[in-house]
Amino acid sequence: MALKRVLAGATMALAVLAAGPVAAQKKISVLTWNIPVYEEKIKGWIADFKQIRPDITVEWIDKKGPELGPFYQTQSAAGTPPDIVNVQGALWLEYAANGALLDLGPYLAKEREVAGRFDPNFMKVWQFEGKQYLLPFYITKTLLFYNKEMFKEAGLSDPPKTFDEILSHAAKMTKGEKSGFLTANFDWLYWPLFAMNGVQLVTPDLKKAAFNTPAALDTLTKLAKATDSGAINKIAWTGRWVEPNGAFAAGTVGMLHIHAPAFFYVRGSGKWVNQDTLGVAAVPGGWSTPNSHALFISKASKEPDAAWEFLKLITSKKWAVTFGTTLNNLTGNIEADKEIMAHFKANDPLAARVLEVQMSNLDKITGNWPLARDSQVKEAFYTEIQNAVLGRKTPKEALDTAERNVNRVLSR
Amino acid sequence: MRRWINRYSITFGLIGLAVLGWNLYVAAHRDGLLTGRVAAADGSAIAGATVKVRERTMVSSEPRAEAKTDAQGRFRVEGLDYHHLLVEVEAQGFKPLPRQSVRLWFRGQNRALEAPLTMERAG
Amino acid sequence: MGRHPTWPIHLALVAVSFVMLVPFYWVLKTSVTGENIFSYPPSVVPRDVNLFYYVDVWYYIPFVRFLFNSVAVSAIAVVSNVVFNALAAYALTRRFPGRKWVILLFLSCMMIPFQATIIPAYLITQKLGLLNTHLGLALPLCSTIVCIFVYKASFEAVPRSLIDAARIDGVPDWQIIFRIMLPLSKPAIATNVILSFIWSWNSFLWPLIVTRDKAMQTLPLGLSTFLSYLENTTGALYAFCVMVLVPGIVLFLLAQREFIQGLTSGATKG
Amino acid sequence: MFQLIRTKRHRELALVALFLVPSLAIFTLYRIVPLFWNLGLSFTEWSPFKPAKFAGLYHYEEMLFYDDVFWTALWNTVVFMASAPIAIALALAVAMLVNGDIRGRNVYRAIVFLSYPLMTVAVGIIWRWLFDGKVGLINYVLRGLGLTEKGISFLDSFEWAMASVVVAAIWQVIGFFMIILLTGLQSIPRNLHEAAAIDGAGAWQRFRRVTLPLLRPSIFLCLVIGIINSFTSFDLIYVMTGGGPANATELLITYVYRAGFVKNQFDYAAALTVALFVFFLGLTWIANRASGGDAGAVETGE
Repeated sequence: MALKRVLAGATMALAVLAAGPVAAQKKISVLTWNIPVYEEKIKGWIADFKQIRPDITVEWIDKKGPELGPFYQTQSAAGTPPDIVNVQGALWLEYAANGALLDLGPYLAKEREVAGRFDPNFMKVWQFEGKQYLLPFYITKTLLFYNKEMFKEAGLSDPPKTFDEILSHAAKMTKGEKSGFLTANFDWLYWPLFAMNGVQLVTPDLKKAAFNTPAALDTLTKLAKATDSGAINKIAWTGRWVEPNGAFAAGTVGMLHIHAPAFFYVRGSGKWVNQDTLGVAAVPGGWSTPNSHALFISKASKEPDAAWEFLKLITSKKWAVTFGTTLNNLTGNIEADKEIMAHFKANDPLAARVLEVQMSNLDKITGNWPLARDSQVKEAFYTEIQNAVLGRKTPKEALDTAERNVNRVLSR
Repeated sequence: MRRWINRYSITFGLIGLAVLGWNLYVAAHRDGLLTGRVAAADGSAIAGATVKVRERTMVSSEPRAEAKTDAQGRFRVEGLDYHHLLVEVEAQGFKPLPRQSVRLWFRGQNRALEAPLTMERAG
Repeated sequence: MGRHPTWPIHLALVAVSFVMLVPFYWVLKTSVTGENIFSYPPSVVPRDVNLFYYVDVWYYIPFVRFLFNSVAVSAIAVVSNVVFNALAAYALTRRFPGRKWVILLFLSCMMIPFQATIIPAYLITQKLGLLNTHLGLALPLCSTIVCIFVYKASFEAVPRSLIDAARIDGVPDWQIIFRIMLPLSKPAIATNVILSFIWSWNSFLWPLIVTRDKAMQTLPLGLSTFLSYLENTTGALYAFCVMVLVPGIVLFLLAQREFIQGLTSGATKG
Repeated sequence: MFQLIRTKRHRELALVALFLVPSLAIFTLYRIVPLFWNLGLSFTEWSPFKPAKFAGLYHYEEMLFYDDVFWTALWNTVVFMASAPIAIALALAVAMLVNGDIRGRNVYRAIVFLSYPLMTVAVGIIWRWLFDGKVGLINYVLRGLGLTEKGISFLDSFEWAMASVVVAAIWQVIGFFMIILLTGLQSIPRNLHEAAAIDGAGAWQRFRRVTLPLLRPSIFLCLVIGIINSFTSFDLIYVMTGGGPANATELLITYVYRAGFVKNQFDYAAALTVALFVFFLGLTWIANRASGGDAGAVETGE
């Protein structure tokens, strides 16, 4: 009798089985990176696009960071990649190196007005082997947040000017549960700590590792010592996003080296955060790693021209301003960014300060080498750095192993 | 007949009834109506105050409606198809009222705010 | 057994129950208070209780649609499991050349973790045109090797005389399975139903890859909406957990007697 | 006559084959073909965007000599599977308790089993917070008892991370193991116990000489489910620690996912899958050999 009931239930379920996707007429699909909250405005995109190309239906898909990569990989393997994709950091490099992305050069050449919209410093970030593959969607790069109260308690006033000052400031603020310094560690966000000591990751021709130098050894030894003494909170090297931001929001960490979107998370869950308690500054030497979001068109797209129209619409001044003011980010669209800065100066001075620091030192952008195997180099390098700072290997041993592994990836 | 009365049919029957009853209640009370009164600390009505209603979504909030209070300080807003509202009040000579959160059981539930929104006089 | 005092047993069992129930209480408490996970010390008694996080979950994700998808996928998986495993197990009790190789094949398949074969499995589903459908979601889970051998063990326990008598009366093979064999191995069915339901109800990575639009997603995928780092959604996250746990628990409490009785009325003999 | 027997024999063979077709088809499609696909892939350099290029043993060389995360993951997988016997022992203890004729035993049995029908992802979230370094309940209790003054952040420490994930996995599977073992216990005929008692065998001898041998099939079934569970605990680790801190809870299965999808290396992930398959195949062969060939419910003999 149990069997009969189960069978009855299942046949009902089978009957109501949704049929496979019916062959829709012309269609383009847009894949965005974890902005479900922006749904209303995205409906605005689609409505505006209806006027330009009524024959095209637009499918919007949103995936979280860790799920977007797998989703795009499997869809590409099946030959049905989404037409327009929003990616973060250097994920696009592998796709470009493997020829999965449409070269936007010809489109930009044809429409100078569109090419002129964007800040050249940021456009450079998305070029590979001389071709422009992406347009900026919203731009972020790393900077230094600091807890002014903890600074006062430790008798400090202005942010550190040199690498050693970062560590000495951090040491002064470390006691009990409190620690002095935290950095994000994914997508090369920690690299400015090495760049300010004159360390180069690879040779200019991107063929060989160039970081195994006395300067790098000195930096790594100091970082390891500071982590061991507790001045650098261990979460800096093991956490990803929620952990470092959570710790800084809890008010127990002196300085946080991360990219700008963290500000809105920290303010959201950190009751202590306001204009006089949260300091914002550039890292010593003004170095910063971009972790911007950009948009590309898949080469396997069946409607490249329609996709380009949609891309132009998203990055237009009107929608760029809407995006910037709604999700509190700058967009790389020069005109729009001016308006967004004005908006924040009027309504949210602290956010304006964050965005201002972010727009400074655009010539000191680092940590974004056009490496065809960026994620493998990143893994090979960071795994060893992590071993060193957590005291599981000596800095020398870690750097030698890292050099061996990175060279193996680069020579492939 | 007895064979069909067992734990399964009773449980799922009750669930079905509860759902039906709930939907009936919802259908009867869903004009998105919000009414209330704005008063000063001493209880006297504040006329002409602007009441702004925002919808609180998972991550942010969007302005949705506005209304003015009448002579008796009462306001009435309709067509609010949301389940979490934020109410702000501004009036001449009074400190602006910080956002009050109004939680509803379903979208568009009619709600009359019992306690008057009391505002302090500007300094 | 009465001679021994029973209070030590009760004490031990109460301790075990406490360890098992505390996490449930913790989830329930947080789903009604939505405590910020950074507040310390965690209050044991819930403060300012409100049920509105459940309302939030209802509107932030299409809960009924996700529940329906999960139930449909699990139903297909459970039914096909019971039928296919019984057929395969019955075949394995018969003598035929190459029987040993088929068993070895099944055993080695058990060693291939499904998560490791995602890309080829996805390509195959795509060629079958089953992407984004309930059948596509359920197909890889439609047969479980452990259950085939559980059936085989209980089929072999059925007295041969019964089968021979049926065969002499000219009863066709498939009727032998469904009329004689299966009714006698209720425990195998119960184990099979539990395992296939839980493994299909819980699957997270496969639906993540196969479903393309939100309307086809299953319950576990709804979870990722609440793991957003933009805002502190702890209350909604735990309310979602409670809403996801309840169907499984209600089903178990309702069918508990069948599950346990089915399992105990004839153990999986060697 | 001969004609009749041959057709009857053929008809039966055809029927047997027909019965095997559905299950075999599913396993071929979703296990065997993908395995060989991975085997082929592991010798090439492949990406979803362009045709593959032969790469010989490059991936295996990288796995064995250059990639120490592989060895950490292998070791972690062995450690995680070693938790299955612990879970079985605990489940057996609870099953023995519940098996006694005491009042309310059905309630106890239901409570312990409640954890199994849960969604692994939900279990992961619950335990991720219970183990939280600052606000978790476990730390709250430890501080209450004065065992530590500063909370231990379990999921961030190298010593405790794996242990915490194992505790969560055991918490989820103990209910189901208890049920299987309970069925084994209740199928042991009463008279065997009485006979042993009459011979003056104490509780411990009775357990070792009567209960344990007869429970072997149930225990082996739990072991098999335990090993398979170490595959499905992908979700638990994905939600609880994401393989962190620094690969301390990286299992082979989560490392395959990370290599394929996070590091964009499907060819390397394919090589890892082959290694995973060979490792488990070897393990089963040893387990089969160790348990004297008749592997309990999973028989291969005639």
